[in-house]
Amino acid sequence: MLQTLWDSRVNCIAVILFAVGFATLLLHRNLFKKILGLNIMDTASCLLLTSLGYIEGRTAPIIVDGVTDVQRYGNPLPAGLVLTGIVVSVSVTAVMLALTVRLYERYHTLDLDEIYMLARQEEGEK
Amino acid sequence: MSFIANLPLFCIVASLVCSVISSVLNGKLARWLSMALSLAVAVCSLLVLGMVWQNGEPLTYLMGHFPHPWGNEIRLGILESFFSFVFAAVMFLCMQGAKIALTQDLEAGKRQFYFVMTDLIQAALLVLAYTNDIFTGYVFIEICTLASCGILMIRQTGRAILASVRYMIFSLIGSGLFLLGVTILYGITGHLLLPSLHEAAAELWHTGDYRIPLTSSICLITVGLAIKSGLFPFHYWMPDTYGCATPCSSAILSGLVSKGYIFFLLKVIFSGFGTEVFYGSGVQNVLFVFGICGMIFGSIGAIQENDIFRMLANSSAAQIGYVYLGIGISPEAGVIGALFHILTHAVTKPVLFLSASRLSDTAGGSKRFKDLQGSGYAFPLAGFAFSLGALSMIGIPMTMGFMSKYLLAVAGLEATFKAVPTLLALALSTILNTFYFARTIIRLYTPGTPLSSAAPWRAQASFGLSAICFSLLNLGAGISASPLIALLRHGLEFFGKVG
Amino acid sequence: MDAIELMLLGLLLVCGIATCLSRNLLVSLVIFMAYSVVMSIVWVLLQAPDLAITEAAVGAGVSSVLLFLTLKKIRDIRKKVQDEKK
Amino acid sequence: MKKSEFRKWLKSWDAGEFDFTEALSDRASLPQPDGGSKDHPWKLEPINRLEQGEIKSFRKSYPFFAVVLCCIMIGFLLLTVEHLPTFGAPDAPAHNEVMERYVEKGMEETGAVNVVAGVILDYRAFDTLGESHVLYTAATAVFILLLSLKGGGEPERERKIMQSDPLLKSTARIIVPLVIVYGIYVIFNGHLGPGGGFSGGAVIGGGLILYAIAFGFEPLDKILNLKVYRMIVLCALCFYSLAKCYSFFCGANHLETIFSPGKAGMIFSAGLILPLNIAVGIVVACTMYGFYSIFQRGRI
Repeated sequence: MLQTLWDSRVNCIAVILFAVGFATLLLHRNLFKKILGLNIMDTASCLLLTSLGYIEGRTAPIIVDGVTDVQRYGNPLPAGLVLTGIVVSVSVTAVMLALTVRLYERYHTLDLDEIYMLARQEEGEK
Repeated sequence: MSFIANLPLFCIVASLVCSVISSVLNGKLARWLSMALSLAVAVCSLLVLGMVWQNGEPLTYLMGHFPHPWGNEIRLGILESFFSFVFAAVMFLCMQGAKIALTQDLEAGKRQFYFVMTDLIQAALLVLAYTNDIFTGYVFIEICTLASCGILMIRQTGRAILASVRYMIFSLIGSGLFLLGVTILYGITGHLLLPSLHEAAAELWHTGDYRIPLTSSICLITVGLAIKSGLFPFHYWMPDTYGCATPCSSAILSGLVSKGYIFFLLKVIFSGFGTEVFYGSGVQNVLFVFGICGMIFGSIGAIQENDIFRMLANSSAAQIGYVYLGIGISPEAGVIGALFHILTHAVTKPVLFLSASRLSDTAGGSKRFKDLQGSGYAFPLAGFAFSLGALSMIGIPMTMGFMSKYLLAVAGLEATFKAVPTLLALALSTILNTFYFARTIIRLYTPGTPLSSAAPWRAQASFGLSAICFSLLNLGAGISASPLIALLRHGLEFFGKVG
Repeated sequence: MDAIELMLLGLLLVCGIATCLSRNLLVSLVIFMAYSVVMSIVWVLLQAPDLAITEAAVGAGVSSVLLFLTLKKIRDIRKKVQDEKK
Repeated sequence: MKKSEFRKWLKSWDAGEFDFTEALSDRASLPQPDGGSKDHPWKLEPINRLEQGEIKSFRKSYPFFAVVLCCIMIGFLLLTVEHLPTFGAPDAPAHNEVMERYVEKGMEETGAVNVVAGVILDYRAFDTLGESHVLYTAATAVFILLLSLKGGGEPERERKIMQSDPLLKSTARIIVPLVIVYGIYVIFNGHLGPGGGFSGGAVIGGGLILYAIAFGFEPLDKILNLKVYRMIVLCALCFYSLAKCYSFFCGANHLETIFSPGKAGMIFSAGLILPLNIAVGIVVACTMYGFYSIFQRGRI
């Protein structure tokens, strides 16, 4: 088993990073850290996707000298998907950051538990 | 190929283009554009439905020059076109009914952005209904998430922003898991288009290769979409979110967006994995258990609330539980029950949210039950619409809610081991539903002193039109449900077929 | 090649975990930028130059600038509040 | 800078980790930003003591939960990875007839030398149509949150940016043109080599941001204000959607398009790919700069 894992070590690193990012996104109470965790999670799944498209000893899928031999190039599809994934990740990050700024303006803290308590307190006073 | 087959493509592109154009219009024009768009999409979907029904078989429409497994394509089937019709029609009625509330709640210079977001949601729902490609689904799920977040936070109170942060976090966890699932699935099958995936997954299942990755990718995709639609352990964002958003957003989110995700999940199950693989993997049992938990805990949460919007939100969590219960029971009868319940909820929940907002307006904007006392008299139409919706959620005969519970119960009886838990859960949750909805209705019609008098005539008219439409739909489909069930059954046969 | 790959993968893992564990926000942001750069180099090794360019421009560039701006904005707000308190 | 000073400086960036009780009691004297609840200063109600206790006990158990969850996830995913096809194996299921067709016929069918560009802008163009609208959605959401309608902004701060470091200014004077030219090259070369609309647009956006950091917003405001930004995005995205709609329509109805793949390897070849790349590049560049500007000062 360890041998198999060692052979596909890029995949292993990718899933470990995914789990780290996932745990940070779900459990860290600081909003900024959550956003970093989210980014790590997204890039990790992108890394897994890229490594699934990699073929040992072949070059990037850019046709050189008109040679269209399959044996020479890697898989182009995962790269295309990952490009989309990166765009999605940066868009989501921007929105989350904008939300963070607004929340900080309002409650002066980044701690989600604390913000939640403050919001409840505020509502109770109304 | 008849010209009608091109309509879904035109609808999708028109929604995207309208969303872009709306950003330079003013608020009023943008609203007209958005409503016209929804209406046009609804009409087009009906035409497509008619065409597919006549043809008698689903049609694949190439998005580009290349068929599957190479290029994107969309699939026009009965369920696809019918649900996109329902989504568009409900969207139209939501915006029609919440006309006044929207004008009040939106900041003057940013009003058009709201309609940019609704147009994008419209586009995303259309694509989720029609697409035949799992990765396209992912992209439009993200559009849907961001746009839903946009319509949530447009009110910009501290509470609304906090709620949208929580919504975003749960949604992003969901889409992260979904993307990982798609990645693993691609790694073991090499396909992304549902028809090719179907063949590859069936083959892998029979040979037994890659059993663990296949199962885990099914788990990840299902769990990701379940989180996004708010299944039980992940429903905590719901009360907050629906409680403080503008009512139109709550209606769209609970009635349409979460249903769009569930519909896409069903699509992936039926035309992607295939029912044999999905129901062989055992994931449906997990959905079944969490569905039951959702039904019961959602209702208990609703009983504890003393804010009408939060109560409705908790009730939404319970209704999502019903849908997943149906999916968990069996691929035929259970899923028909689930689909019918999606329709029920899409027709009922928006009108509950809208009429609750009208009622709370007559009580001076307060959402507490004790302030709402007697508001049913101040705005009789809203009181009537709310009561009818509530009765439908309880499951009184002659309403859609009754039919969906009946279908779920019948489906449960057919399944050997799941019969007793299904019936018990249905009974218990009906009792709980009755408790909190009856309490609310009694509160509404207890004589009291509402703060302000009846709403202006225009507000009544725009709300009244949509409330009457929703109520008629609800009663009509409840009284003569058999054509609708026949349509769903016929559509479901189509669903698994490779076109 | 193998040694470089191992080194980069190790660095990636260390950076990823350190981003999530470090206590100071600025520090974790800087580590995150390093993580993005390493990731783009890994993608060059995996024969995906398109992704490498994009990740370098987006992950290490624009994304990090936005994250950094957020921190700056937060610091400004805090300073303003503290001044008003005095 | 002394070590302790550096520590202090670093600490000033940290907004997350401070003592909970202290922060709450601090807040009692803070003025409220929206003025709405001025009559109700923040205070610790006795009821909230209980919640506070709950949160504190959760905080103690938090690292434990995080580690356990992380380990479960890692175990589950490593088990999956162990059964996935080995890394780099040429006979993995992902390398099937789909990939063969892309590589063998891609250049002929789409006219793009860079197969990835051919895949995302021709074979799977519908995804990419969605992708560009994801960015647009995000930009609109950021507008909703941070766009200040009063205009104005903070002139004092902007002037401070104007007096930025001379070193930065002279470096930027050299680097910015290079960055922008490189971005344009990446966009125009998208179908011939690595790159494309998105990456090139992000590079140009980065260049614009660098320019704004060094020389302030004023010079850029004349060229790229909110009105211009909206028109650019409107035109580019509408062009994108309509062009793709036309191409999908022709494809599905088996009609000939007016865009031919052309001679592979030339700049003006590959049919729609180059114009689409340019449209995406413009949108992305403007949006990235727009994000920066709106985060920095609340307007474009």
